[in-house]
Amino acid sequence: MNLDLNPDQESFRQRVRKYMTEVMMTPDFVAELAQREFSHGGGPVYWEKLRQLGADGWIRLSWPKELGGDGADAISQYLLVDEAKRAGFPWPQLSANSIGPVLARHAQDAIRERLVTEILNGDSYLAIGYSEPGAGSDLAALKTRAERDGDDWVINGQKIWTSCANFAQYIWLAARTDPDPASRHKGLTVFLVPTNTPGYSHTLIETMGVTTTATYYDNVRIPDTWRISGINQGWSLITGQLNIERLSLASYGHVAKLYDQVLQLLQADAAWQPLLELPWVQRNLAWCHARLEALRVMCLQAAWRMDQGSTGMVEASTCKVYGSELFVEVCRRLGEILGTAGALRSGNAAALDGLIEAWYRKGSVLTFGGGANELQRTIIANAGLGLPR
Amino acid sequence: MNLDLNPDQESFRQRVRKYMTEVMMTPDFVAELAQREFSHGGGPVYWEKLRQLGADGWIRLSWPKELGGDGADAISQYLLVDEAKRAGFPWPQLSANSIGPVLARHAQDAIRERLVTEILNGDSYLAIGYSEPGAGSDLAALKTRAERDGDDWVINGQKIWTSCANFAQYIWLAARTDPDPASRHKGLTVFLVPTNTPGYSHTLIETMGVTTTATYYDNVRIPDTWRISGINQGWSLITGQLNIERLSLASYGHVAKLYDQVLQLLQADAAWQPLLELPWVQRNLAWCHARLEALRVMCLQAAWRMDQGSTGMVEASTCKVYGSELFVEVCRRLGEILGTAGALRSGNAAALDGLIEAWYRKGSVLTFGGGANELQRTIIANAGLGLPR
Amino acid sequence: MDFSLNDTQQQVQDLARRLFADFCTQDRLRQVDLEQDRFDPQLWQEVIAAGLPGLAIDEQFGGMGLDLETLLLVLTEAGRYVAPLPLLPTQAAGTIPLQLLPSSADRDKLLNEIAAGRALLAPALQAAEAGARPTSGSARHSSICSNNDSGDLVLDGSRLLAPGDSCITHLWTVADYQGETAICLFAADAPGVERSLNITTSGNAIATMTLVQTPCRLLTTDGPTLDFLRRVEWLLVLGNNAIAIGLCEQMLQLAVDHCSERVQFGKPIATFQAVAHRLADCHIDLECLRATQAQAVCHYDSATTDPVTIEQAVLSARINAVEALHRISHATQQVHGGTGVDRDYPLFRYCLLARELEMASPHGASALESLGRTIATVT
Amino acid sequence: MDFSLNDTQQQVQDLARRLFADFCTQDRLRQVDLEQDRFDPQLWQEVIAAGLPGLAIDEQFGGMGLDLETLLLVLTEAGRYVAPLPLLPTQAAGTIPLQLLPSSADRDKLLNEIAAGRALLAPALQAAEAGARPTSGSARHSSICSNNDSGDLVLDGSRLLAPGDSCITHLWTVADYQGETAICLFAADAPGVERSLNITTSGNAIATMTLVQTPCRLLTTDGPTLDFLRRVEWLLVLGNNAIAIGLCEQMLQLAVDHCSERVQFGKPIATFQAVAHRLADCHIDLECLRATQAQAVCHYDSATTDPVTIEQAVLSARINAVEALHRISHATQQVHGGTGVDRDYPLFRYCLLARELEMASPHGASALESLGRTIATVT
Repeated sequence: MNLDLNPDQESFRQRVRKYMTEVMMTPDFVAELAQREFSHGGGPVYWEKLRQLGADGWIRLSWPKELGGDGADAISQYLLVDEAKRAGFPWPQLSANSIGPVLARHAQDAIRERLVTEILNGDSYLAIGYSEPGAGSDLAALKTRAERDGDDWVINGQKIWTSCANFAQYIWLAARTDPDPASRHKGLTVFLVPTNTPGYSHTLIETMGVTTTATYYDNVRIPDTWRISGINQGWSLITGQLNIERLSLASYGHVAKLYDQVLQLLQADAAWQPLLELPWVQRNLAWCHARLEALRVMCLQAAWRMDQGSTGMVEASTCKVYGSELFVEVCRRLGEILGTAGALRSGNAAALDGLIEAWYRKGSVLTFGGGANELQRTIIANAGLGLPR
Repeated sequence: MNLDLNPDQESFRQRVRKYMTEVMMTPDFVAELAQREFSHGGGPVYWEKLRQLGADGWIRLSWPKELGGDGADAISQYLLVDEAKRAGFPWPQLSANSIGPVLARHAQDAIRERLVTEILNGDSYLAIGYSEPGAGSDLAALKTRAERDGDDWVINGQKIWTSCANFAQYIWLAARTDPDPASRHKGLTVFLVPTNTPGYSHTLIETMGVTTTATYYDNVRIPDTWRISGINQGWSLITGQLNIERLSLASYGHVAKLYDQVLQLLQADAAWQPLLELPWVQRNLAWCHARLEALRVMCLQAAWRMDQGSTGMVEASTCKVYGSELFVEVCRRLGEILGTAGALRSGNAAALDGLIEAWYRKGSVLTFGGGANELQRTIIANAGLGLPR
Repeated sequence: MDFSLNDTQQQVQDLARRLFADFCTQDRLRQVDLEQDRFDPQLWQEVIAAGLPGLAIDEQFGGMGLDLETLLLVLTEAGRYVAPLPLLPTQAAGTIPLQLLPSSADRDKLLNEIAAGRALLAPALQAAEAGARPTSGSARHSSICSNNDSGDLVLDGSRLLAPGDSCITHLWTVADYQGETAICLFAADAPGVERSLNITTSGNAIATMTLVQTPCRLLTTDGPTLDFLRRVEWLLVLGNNAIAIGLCEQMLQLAVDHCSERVQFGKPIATFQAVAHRLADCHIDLECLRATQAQAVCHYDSATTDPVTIEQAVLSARINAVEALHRISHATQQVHGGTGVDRDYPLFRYCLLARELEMASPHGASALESLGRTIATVT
Repeated sequence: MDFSLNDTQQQVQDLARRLFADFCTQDRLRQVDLEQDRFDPQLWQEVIAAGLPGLAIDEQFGGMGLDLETLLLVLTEAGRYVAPLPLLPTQAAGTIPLQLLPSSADRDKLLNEIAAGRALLAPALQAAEAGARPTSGSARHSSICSNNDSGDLVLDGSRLLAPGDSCITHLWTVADYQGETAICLFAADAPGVERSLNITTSGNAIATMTLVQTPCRLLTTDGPTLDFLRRVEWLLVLGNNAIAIGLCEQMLQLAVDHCSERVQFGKPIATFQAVAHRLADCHIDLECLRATQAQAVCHYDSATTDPVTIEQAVLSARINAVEALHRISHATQQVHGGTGVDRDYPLFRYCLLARELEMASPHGASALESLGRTIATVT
């Protein structure tokens, strides 16, 4: 075994890190991201950065060559996203990597080229409309309906937790096209809905940490050319995409960043240095270090296995459960070290400008977002361990 | 609120502690219990002690007065058993307290007085025959059959994990009397089987920690007078008894004893004292202390609530889950303190004569014995929190 | 042994529960969320009208003369309804400690004012950098009390932390006075008080303060000051735990209700073992907190318990409280899914306050260290 | 980056797996359980016949010259079959460290003997009272090596701990020799060796030893002795972890098989969420162990990794190993119910050895402390 990145991989990682910190995370963008309404993107600087990201070839990096990409391997793609997240850049994962290549493969000729170009150029963002008020983990229970009307589809319903819909140009939507299917999993179809279509609207949902949206479809009419999956054939596209999304949710960089910054504060700031002598502080740090090391290697290994031809499904579920629950426990132990000063949202006494406080609030969705950990454990048990269902 | 024992309770506890350490745990008995085959009782000294326990009135203490007992309250009974366990005395819980009063209430006149007298005098021990190779948590799946033959019942089948059957005079047996019941819970009947009945036999099961038995019923014929429950009416007796048993499984004393002995070693033995300076040793002790305190108060509170008229079912399940899992974690943290010397079974380097090593092996059954913790959590969720089934 | 509440305690509990239930509706809490600090003046007037500020103040000063155990019932109800009032610093670290100090004209007058709802006292203590326990160790002497040119007592100090709610009228602090450790009292709006506001994760306001020649009064210059400060630490933990009980009970209740109603895969999610068992674990965590807190409060209120026993009981309760806050908060969010973090649903306020209480001093890791030290030094 | 085994490694792994599978049947293990120590002489002869004792010994001494990573694959397979052989002390703390010492006639001869299966070397190190790390700190100089009246080197020491298996022919220890720290070699049956046997929870034999004027040879009196002892600690941890991986994989496999077959309430118990999810957690714990162990072994085998990085990687792997051993052992017992502790079913041997490895030095609590110290001191 050899767990070191090879020289090419290491220099790639350094190049990404430099690009992300110097080219992407410029002061004007950092300032924009600090505004609540633009914290996920969508501000004017965001769109500039996204277009530059596209122009510089980062979005296409891991897309297959036949779809217009550079065909980079899973490890490169993992390093790219991990470094982007560590830098604090809102990497367009859902749009560019989860959906993008799937769309390029399945979209009808009439819209494919235009959309692929928009995505690869960083001109467009696609949000995912799966969850509904009555269907979270249980996607087979979706109720939003699409009905055929001549060459068009007319969509009615409501989606919830549609992240980034407030600035997306398109919604990647799962809708029911057979109201009485033999199996609940059948009868779903995937569409792309331009957000400027009449009848479409969204409202913001303010949460503890992030802002998300609910989206509404009131007689939204789109031509059949915007249908992505076969009619009633959406299920495999939906679940396949969720698998791809999972590994990115568990990535190491943005958890390790919290640890690194707290450790740096303790080492470099005279006011904090005495804490580093305390046994409980050392123990909290050691716990984080040892457990983060496991996450780091597991994520790289998952990417490596994908490059070896594995689907990576069980690996991704493993990293997702472990990484998301580790996030909670790392935030706890780092929070203890920072104490009262670490639980301040703002003010001159807030440690690290409220970094840990903010991530405590943002990160608590990780254990149920992107496929609740209960579902991931079931995947591990059945697909990983071979237990009967 | 007042969490102190009142003066009467406190002096009762002191009296029990003195009795257990001085009268019961005499050197000859301690030596007998150290032998593997007699570690649960059943040796000659054991029977002497059990008869003295009966003669001194301890077995009858909490039995209702109308059944020949002293009618002591739940707190007194809890203190009695807790102190007995802390002293290392193999308290005859199943026989004397779990089954005894139930038997006194339900047995037929023909055998009742004789059996009650035997139990209260400490002349007899009753083992419980519920589990079967194919039915552990799922008691409704029992297959051992009792068939009516004139005035007799003929029993055929096998039981497993029948603790203490190797020295019990009777098996309190659940058998199927309706082979094709409408509901699986119906069709069970409780019998008492004298272990000297022809066709009865047992074999020892050696486990990691304790010795238990499998019992076999090969055309065991007993008169109908040895039937305890109504025909096909055994279910409520079976489950009712399990509730009573539960609180005793989680008692505080025998877990706290491990902590107390390790702490005493660290404080009093010059070779061990330096460890007490180490932060991780202090932390391990603190963790045990804080979590054991919770168990101590929760057990007392459960007994107090029973005296206030509660069934104590949810409280007992709570204490059972918490206490048994705490046991595992306390053994871990104390084991860490003793290190290699604490993982020795015997030899001149074994710390505390192998106390923690032995209890690690014995105690690992607590989380699934006496009603697996999975079932207890379901009881807490449904009966305690009111969640739908 | 008696685990029940007496009649007075039940009445106080009922009163507080009704009051908070009426005035901590979702609509009102949403209004308060828009303010800079989590303080509801109208609710506070109701609390005054009910006589609660004087609950634990001696009858001679116009209070009700009830004990700590009864006062903590009110804090538990405040937790159950995430009531936007600074009860923890003003009661557990203000009113109760004030009565531990020797009687004086200043002290007695302030107690009268507090009981009448016209004053609110809280501590302003040195924040050791990095959020370490604010009242312990070297931090004690870093403020100076002296006589100024006119002979009046004045205070100088920096890096003090105090609750930042605008309703607080008085603050006490520890200062060096002519080589003695003194407890000093000053008005929140006194000259020379410079404040900078920080907002906590739950929306509470905490002020960092600098005092320059701030007029003050001496409450005590000698006597059991170390013991006093230790008692304040205990009181803060016990008050924190009392609120934690209310928070945890209500988080669990919200989760029970949600999981009983929310249907996925054709049945209520409470019927999935993973969900039901996780909530059962919350129940167990809560019982551990309740049990150890009850023991600690009984020890605190007992005249005969020795300080080491109280210290160990208080730290044990704190350790169980930290576990309960952390685990119940995350578990109940988990079973809610997105609803649990939605600011239109009540749970998020509980989780934010739970995090804040979890991270308050002494948190889990340092409480374990402190308890371990007491165990190792007692023989 | 490459997470795969090379061809040689796969062959070694296959060889070891076949060998242990054939000779660690339940029947044979039951026989060994009746012996005083967990050692199977016939199995040992097979291991010799397969050339495994010389696996990591240089070819010039008759070995196969393979690296630590490959050797650890054998230990993992030994764990998978709870093979009754003292591979951990003799390989990780015997053969491998011996090669770290400077070449000498004594050393080279012993390596030849070991590779040929005619000798087995293990350490006999001072047991700090209370099971603290046997090779660290003040314990190092408590044995004395001196020249006796005839001018021969002899050893005196007490409270040494060593594997008690009868198959071990040679022991090494640390002693003071004329003010220098020396590594000394002596024969297990040499004059003046007094042994008292202890039996561990899994049935292994550990001897407490006293040495009185025991003839010995010097392996080294200077050079990087401290570094040598630190490497022995690392090797013990890496060897322990390698066995832990085999144990944990097999415990999980036993549980998967059992839960897939065992029917309760009309269906396999694996279909209950509480069971399936607990086993999923075991899988995650195991992946954490595998990942951090792979990293630590790579760092150890790398010529360029600095000692602090190795130390942190080794401790991180140990911390994850301890978690995996503890949690997987208890979880797999739990889902088995009574079967899990029955001595007629294989699981109990795994759980006992898992407990023993979990409690070996450095265990979880002290490994966290050591790792924390390295983090705090690196800048």
